[in-house]
Amino acid sequence: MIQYAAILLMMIGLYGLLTNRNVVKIIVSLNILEIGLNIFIISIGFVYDGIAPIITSTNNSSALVFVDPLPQALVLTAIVIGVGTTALGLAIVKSIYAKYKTLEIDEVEEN
Amino acid sequence: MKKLLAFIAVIGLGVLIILALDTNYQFPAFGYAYLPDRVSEHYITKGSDVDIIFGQTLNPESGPANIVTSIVVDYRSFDTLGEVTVLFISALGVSLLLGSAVTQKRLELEFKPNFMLRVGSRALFGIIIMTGVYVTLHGHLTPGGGFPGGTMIASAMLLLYLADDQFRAKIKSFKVLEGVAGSFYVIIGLVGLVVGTYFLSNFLDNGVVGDLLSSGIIPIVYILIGLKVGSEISGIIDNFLTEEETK
Amino acid sequence: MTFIDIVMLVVSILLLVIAFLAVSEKKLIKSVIFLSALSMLSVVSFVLMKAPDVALTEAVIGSGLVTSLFVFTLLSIKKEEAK
Amino acid sequence: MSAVLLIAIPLLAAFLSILSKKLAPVLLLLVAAANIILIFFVPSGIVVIGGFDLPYGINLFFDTYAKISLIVVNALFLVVSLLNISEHKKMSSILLVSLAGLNGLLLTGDLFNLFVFLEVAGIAAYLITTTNKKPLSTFNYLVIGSVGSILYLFGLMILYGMFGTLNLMDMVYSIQNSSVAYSSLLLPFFFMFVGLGVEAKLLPFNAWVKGILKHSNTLSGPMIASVYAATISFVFGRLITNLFQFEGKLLLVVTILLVAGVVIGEAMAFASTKAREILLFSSISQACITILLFVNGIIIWAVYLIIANALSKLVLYLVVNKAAKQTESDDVEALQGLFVKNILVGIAFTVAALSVMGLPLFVGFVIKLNYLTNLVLMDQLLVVGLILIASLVEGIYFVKLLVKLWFKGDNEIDVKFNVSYKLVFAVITLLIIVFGTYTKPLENFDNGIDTVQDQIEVIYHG
Repeated sequence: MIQYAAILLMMIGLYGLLTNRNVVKIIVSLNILEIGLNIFIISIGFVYDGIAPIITSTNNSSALVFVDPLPQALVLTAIVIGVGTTALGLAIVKSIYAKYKTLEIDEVEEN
Repeated sequence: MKKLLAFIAVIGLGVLIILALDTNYQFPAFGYAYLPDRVSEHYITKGSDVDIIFGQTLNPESGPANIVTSIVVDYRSFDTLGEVTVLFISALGVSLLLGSAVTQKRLELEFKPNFMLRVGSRALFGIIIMTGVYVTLHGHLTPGGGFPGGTMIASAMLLLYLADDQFRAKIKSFKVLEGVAGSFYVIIGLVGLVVGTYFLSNFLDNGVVGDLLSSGIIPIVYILIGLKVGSEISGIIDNFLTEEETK
Repeated sequence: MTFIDIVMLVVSILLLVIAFLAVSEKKLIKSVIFLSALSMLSVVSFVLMKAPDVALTEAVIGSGLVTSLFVFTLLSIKKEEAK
Repeated sequence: MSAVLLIAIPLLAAFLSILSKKLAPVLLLLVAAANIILIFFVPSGIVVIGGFDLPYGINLFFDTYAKISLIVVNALFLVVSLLNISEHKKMSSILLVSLAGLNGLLLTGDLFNLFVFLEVAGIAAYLITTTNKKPLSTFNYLVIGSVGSILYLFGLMILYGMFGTLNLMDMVYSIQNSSVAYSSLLLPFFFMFVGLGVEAKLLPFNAWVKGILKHSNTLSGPMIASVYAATISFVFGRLITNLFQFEGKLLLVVTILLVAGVVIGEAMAFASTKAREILLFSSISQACITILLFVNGIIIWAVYLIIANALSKLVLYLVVNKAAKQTESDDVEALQGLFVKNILVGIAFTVAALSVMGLPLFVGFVIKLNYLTNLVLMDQLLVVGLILIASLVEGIYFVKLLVKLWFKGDNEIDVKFNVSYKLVFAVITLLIIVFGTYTKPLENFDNGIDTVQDQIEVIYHG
């Protein structure tokens, strides 16, 4: 269920990238694409009736059925990388505005 | 019209991907991942034939009770080093783009922070920092770890920035902290290379699964990551909330 | 269909609706707020899929930090506009 | 000496370099030089990280292919940073990180780790292009580059769902030994190919290239067009040779796309009147030829082509960007007569251009002759014909460009080149001519330089 939604979410992000001409909205679309990908990755490792991959005092043995921990570890990395790109993108947006006084790509001419 | 076409095209692509994944019998259906076919099985059993029991198993292959942490900081620690580097270089880039002017002053907020916000933020500051430290320190036992913990510490800074529009943290000392914490991460890796023959290998005892003082170097690495992420994100926030001084 | 399936279905539909609103909204600040809501909803879906680590990280970093960076950017651009 | 030091030392230096602004440039040059020496002392084989064997932990893989690529990339990197460091002291930390990222890309044996290093190197590249002072083109690069790596990760994750591993060798082994239908592999391979294709400047994913290289300076131009292009081509080659399998219709589609890239690139270069545009379109078509050779399994000549191109592009971009900076225009008309007063520079530029065109006496000719013969032996006559036509077009516009630059125009231009530039030009010119006439050393290697398959045999069959 959520897997299909994740793929469609990625596609909506792609749609936003294709149709928007405003730099801030392009970064918003990029973030939607990233969120969709993250949900998709987690959904690959989901197991019905699985428990969260943490051994605690109540779920105290590695013999229980866990969901796949590896995709979760990968998504942690992907989220942090996404934040790095977004922060840098927004900094570039600020410098675009400082130079051209607009956020619309079509109003900027860089030749 | 152009938008409608694009919309139809991307939704068509999405449906195509969904159909392709559905007919792909090798790709597991949602909710039916079969772990014994994947490398993850090794991470859960920690490579041992005997079950790992919370509070009992001594010195397993990888110490943390939180299996995600054991992947992030032990099995795939090299990825995490790369991840730290990405955040490091982004923070560096943001300061290069936004904070390169010699004199920076605070961006004036449009609202004046009222009494409640100022007092409340001071009260909350300690609590948020404490939560951040807790999350960082218990990364190998409970959900969390250096990345969310460090961001929480930075968000306490953010609160101070919002409550007082003259406030500026000492960014210079943050830079030092960032550089030192990052260097120590690599140095720990190099010590592993010398002591344990593998880069980033866990050269301390793993202890009992579930103890606070367990998992060898993992809590140390997570504290370093927490400090580094906290100072980097504070630096990014400072850069976004300051502007060039105009005379 | 079990209870968890129904919850997942609702979350999925909400995710798609909010994502569409975020890309098609004309006002930038509203678009950013929709993105923040989307990120919060993705946290719900991570919890449903038994990923507490990811949920915590996304809640703090994705939803909190990214939204505030967007808002600060828009704030400083708005100030510059007013000049 | 462990291969991991090639990544760890630049990273450590990068973290330390923000503590002292004065020491940072020195640290950069020291580390870059030390890395080149270090490469020769690294034993080949798998380097395990963290003490967990493949496929559970991350591993690096060092063989002849990795060695050649590392030497080339590190040497070019050192030259480019040496020439620019006095002007761009602020970029020292970023350059250190990008060196670590590039080495990581070339060494890593783990597909997710490859994604991480792609982002490290990518973000460093976006920051290097901020020196162009054209924020919108940097923004485009950032967005398209991020989408590329997201698509790569998407494809990789589908593969993980299917085979349950992230390690390159384990993945190759699982794919070879599974009964999975070829059609189910198309989707993940497509996304990974597109994701890497964005960075490798393949058609139709190269919308970012124009804005970046058109406004490049002596740092960003050679860095992106020479160092980064070589790295991405090497990485792409590794994956094409071992992981991706092109068969039947897919092979046809990929070949058509790549040949179209070659032809369109040359046609666009022909139509352009700006020196830097000519060079950037030419490098797009060269990138397509390289990937085409990898797809056809002609590994060794693809590697030589990457090296020869990287060397020539380094000279061409350095000359044009330096001149464009002083004359504030890169119109061919404005640069007319550039070499009248700089004969040595002119000779270096001419040799590099003629080598890219593939004229006899220069190394480009030997490479072109060999890969074309290989393609003919594989009955790819149509492809050979189209490449020859494209080369003809390339020849025409390069000769036109050279004639303009050698003969005096209406206005005098006087561009000063430092001694360090001239030294680099002289060395590269010598290399191109020596290897163009004395081809014996090139025959020391063959397609067997990539040993991933042998290593898989060793691991899984004793």
